[in-house]
Amino acid sequence: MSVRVQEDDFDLGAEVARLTAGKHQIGAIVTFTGTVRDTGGLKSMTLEHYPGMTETALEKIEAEALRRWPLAASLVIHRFGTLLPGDNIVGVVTASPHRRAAFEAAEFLMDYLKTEAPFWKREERPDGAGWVEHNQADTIAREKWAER
Amino acid sequence: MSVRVQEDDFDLGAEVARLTAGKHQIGAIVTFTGTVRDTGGLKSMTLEHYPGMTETALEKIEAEALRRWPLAASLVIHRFGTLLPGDNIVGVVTASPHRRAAFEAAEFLMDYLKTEAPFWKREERPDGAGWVEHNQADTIAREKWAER
Amino acid sequence: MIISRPELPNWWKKDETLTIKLKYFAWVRERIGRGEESLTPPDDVTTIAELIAWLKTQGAEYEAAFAEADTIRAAIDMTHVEPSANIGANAEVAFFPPVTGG
Amino acid sequence: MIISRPELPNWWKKDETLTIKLKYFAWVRERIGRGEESLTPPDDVTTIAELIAWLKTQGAEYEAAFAEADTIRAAIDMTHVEPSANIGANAEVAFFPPVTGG
Repeated sequence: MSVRVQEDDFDLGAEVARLTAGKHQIGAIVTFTGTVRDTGGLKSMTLEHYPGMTETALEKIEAEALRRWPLAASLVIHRFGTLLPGDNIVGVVTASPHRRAAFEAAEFLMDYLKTEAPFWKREERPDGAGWVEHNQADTIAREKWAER
Repeated sequence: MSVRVQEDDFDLGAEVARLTAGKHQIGAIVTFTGTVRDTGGLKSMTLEHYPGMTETALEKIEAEALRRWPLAASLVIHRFGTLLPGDNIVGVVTASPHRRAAFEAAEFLMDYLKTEAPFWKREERPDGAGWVEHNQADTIAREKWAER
Repeated sequence: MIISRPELPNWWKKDETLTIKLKYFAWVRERIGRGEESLTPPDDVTTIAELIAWLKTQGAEYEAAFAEADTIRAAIDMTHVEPSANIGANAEVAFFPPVTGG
Repeated sequence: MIISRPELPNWWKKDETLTIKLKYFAWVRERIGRGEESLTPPDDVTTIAELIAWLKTQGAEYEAAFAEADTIRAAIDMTHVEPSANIGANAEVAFFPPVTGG
């Protein structure tokens, strides 16, 4: 039940160990790690964010996940600053008695984060830098969670 | 792209680091960990399996996941023997350029494993031991992956 | 800018010309040339859409930043809002492209 | 047991009375009292369903193990099969409850 916005790297294995220690009712833990993908000639990627709003947005997204699924633990970590290909960008952990809830909540957190959390990616390439355009597939992915 | 059936514990954080080292095209990594859930008074759980068929079944399930999704890496580890509440039972790792593929493949692996891999759980409680009955929800979960 | 506060008498409202704290991110920030500033729009600017329309008259940098108004998102006090949203008293207004984190 | 091999002449088939390697798991194993054994069923036993029917005549332990035949799963040579599946030559046949791993 926490969110972190940080420049430093993270270790989801250690986070899972910490989150689940002594909790014997859990049963299912899902992690998602998003990394800087080198789509060809990427030198680095810089993540800008909106301090204050970022934390608020992530907390709202996490609260919504907790409202929808029976989670025993959850964690969202998002990095900002300059990252290299292969570096971790975002980490999500969900733990629940039921695997389906853990899977769905983790995917929900990522889909919402991709459309709600105020982060912007700038790609630095040998021939210059440019802002990554919003992927329409992310908006579509988010829409599947709309409550009817 | 490997399966392991073992008595020893595993460390998915270390497995992820090993699987993704130097692979900068990945982008999305999902892990699933299934643990022994104490549903009230559980002393221990013993997992029996069918040596030989277990590996074959897990390899088939993994091959099917690789056929369906563009995975850059995958791993299935399943333990057998006597485990305590909170202990790891099963670990799955999927890595892909796309998060939806990684999520779907991990959930697919778990749903198939739950209905295809020859493991049987025996719960040891203070008042005796009993075999865990197959959960009909697992059969239903598997059916959602049927190709039409 | 006049903030509509029904509970206050009319003589009070007239004095409440407010300064808005503005924040810009990503290419909106780059085009405007700064990350934040404080501005005092005229009294008839009460919504995000009206604020954008007014900003576009304030210089080439704003014109460039808001040229593709459809692709710009806004937040008031750190919450995503539609262009029709009213800007409250002492609001922090942010403009940015669609988000691309995760 | 006769294995149907169309490519072989009839005089050959008659000699091929085979021993099946059987494996039992979980409560099937517990009820039968052993994890594996080799048995030679009569020639007319060619499918899993026929093998179960014959085993049930071989003693109280088999009767108990196969009492709820619907809840028993079978594998031939480590592949899940239906009760109608033919048991091939030198097959390893396994009986077990629905799996509960993961």
